[in-house]
Amino acid sequence: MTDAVLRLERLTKRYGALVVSDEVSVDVRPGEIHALIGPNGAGKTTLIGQIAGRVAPDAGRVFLAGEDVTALPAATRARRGLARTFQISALVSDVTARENVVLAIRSRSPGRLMPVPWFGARRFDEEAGARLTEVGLGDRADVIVSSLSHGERRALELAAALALQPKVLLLDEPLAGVGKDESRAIVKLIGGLRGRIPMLLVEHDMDAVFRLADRISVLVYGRIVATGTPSEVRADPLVRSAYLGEEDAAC
Amino acid sequence: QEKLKIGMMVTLSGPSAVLGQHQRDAFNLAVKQKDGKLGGLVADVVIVDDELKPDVAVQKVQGLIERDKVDIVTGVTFSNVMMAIAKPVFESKTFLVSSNAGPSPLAGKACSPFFYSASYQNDQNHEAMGKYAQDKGFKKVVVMVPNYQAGKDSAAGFKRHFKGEIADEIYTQLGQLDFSAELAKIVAAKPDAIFTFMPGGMGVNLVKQFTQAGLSGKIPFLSAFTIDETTLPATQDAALGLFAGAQWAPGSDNPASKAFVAAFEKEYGYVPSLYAQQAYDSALLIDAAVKAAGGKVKDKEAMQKAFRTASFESVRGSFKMNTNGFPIQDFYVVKAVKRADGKYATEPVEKVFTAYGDVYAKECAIN
Amino acid sequence: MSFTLLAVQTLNGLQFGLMLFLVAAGLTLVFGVMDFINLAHGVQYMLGAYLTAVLAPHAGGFFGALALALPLTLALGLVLERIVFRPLYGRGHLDQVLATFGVILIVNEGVKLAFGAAPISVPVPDLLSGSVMLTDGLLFPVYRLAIIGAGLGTGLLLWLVIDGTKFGMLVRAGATNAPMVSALGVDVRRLFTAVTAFGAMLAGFAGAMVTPILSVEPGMGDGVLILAFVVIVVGGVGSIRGAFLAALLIGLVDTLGRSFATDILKLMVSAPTANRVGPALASMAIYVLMAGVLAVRPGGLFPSRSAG
Amino acid sequence: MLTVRGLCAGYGDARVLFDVDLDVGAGKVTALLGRNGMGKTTTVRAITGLLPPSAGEIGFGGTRIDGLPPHKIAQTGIGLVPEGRQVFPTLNVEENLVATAASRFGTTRWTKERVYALFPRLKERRKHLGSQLSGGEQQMLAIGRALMTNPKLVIMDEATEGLAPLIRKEIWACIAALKAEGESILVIDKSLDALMRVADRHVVLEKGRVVWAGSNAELAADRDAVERRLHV
Amino acid sequence: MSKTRRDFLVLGLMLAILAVLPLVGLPGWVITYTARIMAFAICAVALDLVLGYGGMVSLGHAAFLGIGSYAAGILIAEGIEDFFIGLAAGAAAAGLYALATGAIAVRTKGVAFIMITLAFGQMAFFVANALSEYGGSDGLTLWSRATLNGTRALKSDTTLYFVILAALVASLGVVRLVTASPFGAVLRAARNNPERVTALGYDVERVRLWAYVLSAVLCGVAGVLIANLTSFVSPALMAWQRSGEFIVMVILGGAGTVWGALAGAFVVLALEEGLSLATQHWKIAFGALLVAVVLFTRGGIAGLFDRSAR
Ligand SMILES: Nc1ncnc2c1ncn2[C@@H]1O[C@H](COP(=O)(O)OP(=O)(O)OP(=O)(O)O)[C@@H](O)[C@H]1O
Ligand SMILES: Nc1ncnc2c1ncn2[C@@H]1O[C@H](COP(=O)(O)OP(=O)(O)OP(=O)(O)O)[C@@H](O)[C@H]1O
Ligand SMILES: [Mg+2]
Ligand SMILES: [Mg+2]
Repeated sequence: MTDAVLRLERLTKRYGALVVSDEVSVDVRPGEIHALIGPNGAGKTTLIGQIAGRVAPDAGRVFLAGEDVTALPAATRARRGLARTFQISALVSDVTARENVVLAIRSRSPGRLMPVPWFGARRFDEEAGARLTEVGLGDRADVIVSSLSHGERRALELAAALALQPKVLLLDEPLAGVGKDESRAIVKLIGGLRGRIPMLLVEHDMDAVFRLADRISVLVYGRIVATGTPSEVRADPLVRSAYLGEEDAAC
Repeated sequence: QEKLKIGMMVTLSGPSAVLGQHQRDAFNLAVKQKDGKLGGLVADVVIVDDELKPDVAVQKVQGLIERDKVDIVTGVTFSNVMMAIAKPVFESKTFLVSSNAGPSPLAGKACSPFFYSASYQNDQNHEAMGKYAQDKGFKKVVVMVPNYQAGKDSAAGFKRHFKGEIADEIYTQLGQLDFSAELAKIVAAKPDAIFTFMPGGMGVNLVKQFTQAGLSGKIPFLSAFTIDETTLPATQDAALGLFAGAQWAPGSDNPASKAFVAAFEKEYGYVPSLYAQQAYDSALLIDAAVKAAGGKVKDKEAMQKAFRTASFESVRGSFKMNTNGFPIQDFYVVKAVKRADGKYATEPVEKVFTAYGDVYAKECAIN
Repeated sequence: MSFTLLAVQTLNGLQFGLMLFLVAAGLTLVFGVMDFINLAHGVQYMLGAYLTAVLAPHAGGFFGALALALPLTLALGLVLERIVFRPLYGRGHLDQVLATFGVILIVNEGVKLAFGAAPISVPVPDLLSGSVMLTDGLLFPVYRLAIIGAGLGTGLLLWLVIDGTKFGMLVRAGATNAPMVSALGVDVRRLFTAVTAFGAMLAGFAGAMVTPILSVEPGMGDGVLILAFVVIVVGGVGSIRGAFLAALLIGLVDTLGRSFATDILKLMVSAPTANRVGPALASMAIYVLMAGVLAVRPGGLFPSRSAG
Repeated sequence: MLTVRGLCAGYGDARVLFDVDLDVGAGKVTALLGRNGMGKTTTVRAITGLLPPSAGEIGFGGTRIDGLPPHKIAQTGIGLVPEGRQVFPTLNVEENLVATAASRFGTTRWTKERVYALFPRLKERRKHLGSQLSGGEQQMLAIGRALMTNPKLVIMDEATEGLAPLIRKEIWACIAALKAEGESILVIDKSLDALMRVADRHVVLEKGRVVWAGSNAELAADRDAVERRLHV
Repeated sequence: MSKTRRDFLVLGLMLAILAVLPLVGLPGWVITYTARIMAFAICAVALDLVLGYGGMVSLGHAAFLGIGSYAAGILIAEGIEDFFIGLAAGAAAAGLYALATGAIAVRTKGVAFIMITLAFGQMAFFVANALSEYGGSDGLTLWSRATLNGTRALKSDTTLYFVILAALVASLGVVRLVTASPFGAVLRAARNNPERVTALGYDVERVRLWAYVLSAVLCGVAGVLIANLTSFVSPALMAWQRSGEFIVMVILGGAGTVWGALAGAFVVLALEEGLSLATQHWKIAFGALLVAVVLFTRGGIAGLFDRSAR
């Protein structure tokens, strides 16, 4: 257990009477892709928020590489190696896609807040271009984000997170809104990172989840109800009824 | 023909614009009555608005001096503006004839042979009220003034001659609108009288709220620059019977004053205030001085002498120039009344000081 | 500092707070709910006051003038909306600030041109004049009770309209995403016009209501505008309940500060020092309160409508 | 019901749509397909008036609607589930539903209750603000909101994005049910399988041009070719 | 010509005109008036750093100007007349006040930021009003200007003019440098989407705070210069209306542009002077102009320029 890169210990979060995280304990081991699935409103995004430092938990702790980061602000956690994507795209919309990625790359460098112009910029631009190509945005690098299509923005989210070269990657529905073909590319990209970057993957696209995940945890209304290998989880009757659904419902 | 160039700087914007308007109108009236001439020279009057911003005033006065090449700067509604422009005006050896502001430094340590006032020294009207309160035998008075320099000077001026107990000293915020809290405090202190200094809109609000709280007639209301013709049109009946200290009132009983008030009302349709009277007298003072100097306005020495000794028929009755350039004059307690024609005005009730000079003159080194 | 004085000052504070709320009400609607920074709110308030003061002698007194001033301020609001506001709904706050600031300059100076620089006012209407005896020797003017009533009434009305009606929902929805509202079949432009005009009328109403106690003069809306913004920000932008409570809180803090700060200081330091520091502190009280609230809760007391 | 002919549109100087033709028959479902950034959403924006078309004709129920302001277009009976949900963040769930609710053509088929029956989760969250909902809950709300305008034509731009598989199935079932009720639907989705089950016609966009259009049966026959269009 | 190249050309031209102005025999009041505008322009340029690039609309910048001028004024009143000491003191005092108050202010956003900066500005204003030793609300007349290396060189308006021009050029340079730097990129990105920038590992509040402090320091410098130029210091310099005027300058000129703030300062102050000479009711004309600029241009004067150049 101690070798987990990311470990959540009984994280609890309430919004009024609503318990969004109910003593959630999950861990992500080195190199593994750990998928988190569950119905809408189960608390997946809120959990990612608590890990990333955007939402303060009411109780419980977050460990990153064995170190308690519960009290650290979001920016510090990001610099310690926690990168995330947002379910609802949150990008700097008045600059180009490339600049969004450059901002991420520069965040790793000591000159990240230099108050004078920085002359290593070209290198960053090139690296950003490479990252964008990985997610299929190679030819869209110099388009202002606000004129990117929805799916393109989703892909850019991923590129920016990867550019941080994180220790752990938190992905909140990286495939939502992404076209089928692009999805396939991103699944391939994520799969290719297996073994290198451990990930917590939230996704409703079950094909992708079952293809990518090493382990799956199922979150239902704030509680982890099952954790296991994809085949274990797929076979779990509870998961089938609460999440995957069996027969067609009528409206 | 030689011209007399005069720059008139008054406050014409913001809530206090009405004070500047009275000064401007009265000055213009005087010039008009003298067929556009002062001291025999054609008077070219440039009017500028200081916006009640001292640094803007400095800029504008520099423009008056250097661009318009004025011989005399007159007007100046507020003391802080006066303090800001004094230095550049004096340094350029231009004469400064105040038609209102009379800050104490200019009367004392920082006095200048280029400065002459046709109004008063800031403390004096307050002193008059203090003396009056003392004479009337009030034992316990609450003083309420806005929390700025003129307010503090006012309180100090009042206390100079009033020896009774100051039950409370209330400093309100400049520009305050609502005085209910202060009025409640005053009622609780049960004073024999209150003394206040609330120029402009503050005074209007205070007077109305004082009367609405049912205090008018119960607690004598002594004031300075609060009840005058700039505020009476707004306070109307609410101010009736309240007192103020002044060197003049439209109801003053002397021929020059009566003529001035009549002409002013005919020209502008409203009753002149003491601000108007002071500006009018400023014009008369300039007229007399330039005449005495034989029209040689560039001869600074001659002009200084002329200002010092100039005699003219002041609307206020007695007027004599003190060594520091401020007047020696009489002060009255005045009261708001409704005139027969339905307009509101103040009229003298009682003379408090006769031929009174200010206390700072002795600190002034000119002689 | 007797107990009755404290009680009276509390009442005064509440009354002052309600007066602030009355002024802030229209701004809560246009800025808080609709997210349009309308600095011209202050001059609309001033216009309401001027119309009342100027019309009173001809319209049979205060109430007649009030009855005329309301539709007139509404109409002026419509004109202003048509010319200045409408093109700016979709634009950033900065443009709104600059344009409505321009409107302030024009109206302030225009009013001076039209009605002179001298303060004017209206006497308290007979119906509401006089005072009621609260405790021994302590009178509370009836008109102030009327202000309290007007403040409460306006608050209630706003709360009902904005939080309880479909109209209110649409306004709130339109403020955050106007294109979406129109894509769902609602004429957003007409909606906004109605809101800004109504906001102008509320401002005018506040201005009219204060004429019997405050002087009517050019620029009278400027300071009040700032106070209204303080109220809204302390309460939490967009929250009517917040604005209401913040107005009361500010009224109380300001009034109690003015009444007792110097006296309390006198217990600790010498009288001259207290006289010097006390009033400065009292004038800062509102700002200190605001800074304090925002330091602890950057979104105000009731940041209920966090957009985004 | 809806006929689009020669539609051209763009943002500023950038043309995005070129001569797009599209039909949705009464009581029929048409699917709009295409990769990311090919102009699907732009087509929707042009139809709903959010982006005035630069050329072309759009007819709905026999009248021309191009050039009308968005609210007029909506009032002719078009309900929109926009891309990216766009629920009103400062309104609670119930307010989101009723604020723009309308019943313009007599019968009120959709009520709050029916939406809640479709999405019980929304009922539980009734008093929560739009901004506090989870992504999937917001999606449900956006669908419910559009239905509450009781439209003749519903346009669903990626309506199943972010929904859990169970709910997604329900949505598809619901679309089928709506169709059975005589509702016309224009749907954009990336799941070709699901689309093939409900849609009557399919239109494929590529770089702003219609590159394939045909019936469900034609698609089944031509599936490989179309799928190739959808991939690079 | 690229837009940036053209912008710098415009800026260079403006500064060149300012540099030769005192040499062409203009009357003294024009020189001092221009010097005054330049001093205010420093503050406008500084405000643009936080407002235009950082998206923080500060309604308290006049306080920094005032603090700077009081620091200089009080030193002179106390007999410490050296210009550079005054400059350092003014910059430091304004910077420290910004550091202390900004730490709280940067946590808020939008109108709350406007109001909280107003609050801190007002606090400084009231404190200055209570400084009876230094004139209280009436202000403090400086009977002499600061000394430059022990000489009275600043007594000459022209010398002071060039000192102010140098400070203006320096401020423009500093703001340019900072906005072109990684720091500036983060500041701008945080204006658009602070959440994203935080997720990328940047401490948004700290970035904003330092921008705010830097801006205040520049304004403090402007205050020192104004104090010397007008030989007068008063709380009126810190009135919130003045902060509003700075905002108007920046937006009117074009927020977040190369020369917008500078142009805005000149247009606002020159119009105020020019229009007020023409008519007493100049504010109507000025107000109408503001409305027109907003309605008919995008991005202020600089924006107008862009469009006509296209
Ligand atoms: N700020 C908030 N205040 C109140 N309730 C909230 C808040 N944020 C989230 N919630 C509620 O918490 C629950 C969990 O939300 P969360 O976004 O974590 O769900 P999720 O698992 O990510 O769902 P989805 O798959 O739909 O994105 C939801 O019911 C949501 O309404
Ligand atoms: N607001 C905008 N300004 C400029 N260009 C835009 C804007 N919105 C979209 N575009 C461009 O128009 C093209 C079509 O975009 P559109 O959103 O219609 O694509 P889409 O087919 O809906 O894609 P997705 O599946 O990603 O939602 C894209 O190239 C996009 O970059
Ligand atoms: Mg989620
Ligand atoms: Mg799309």
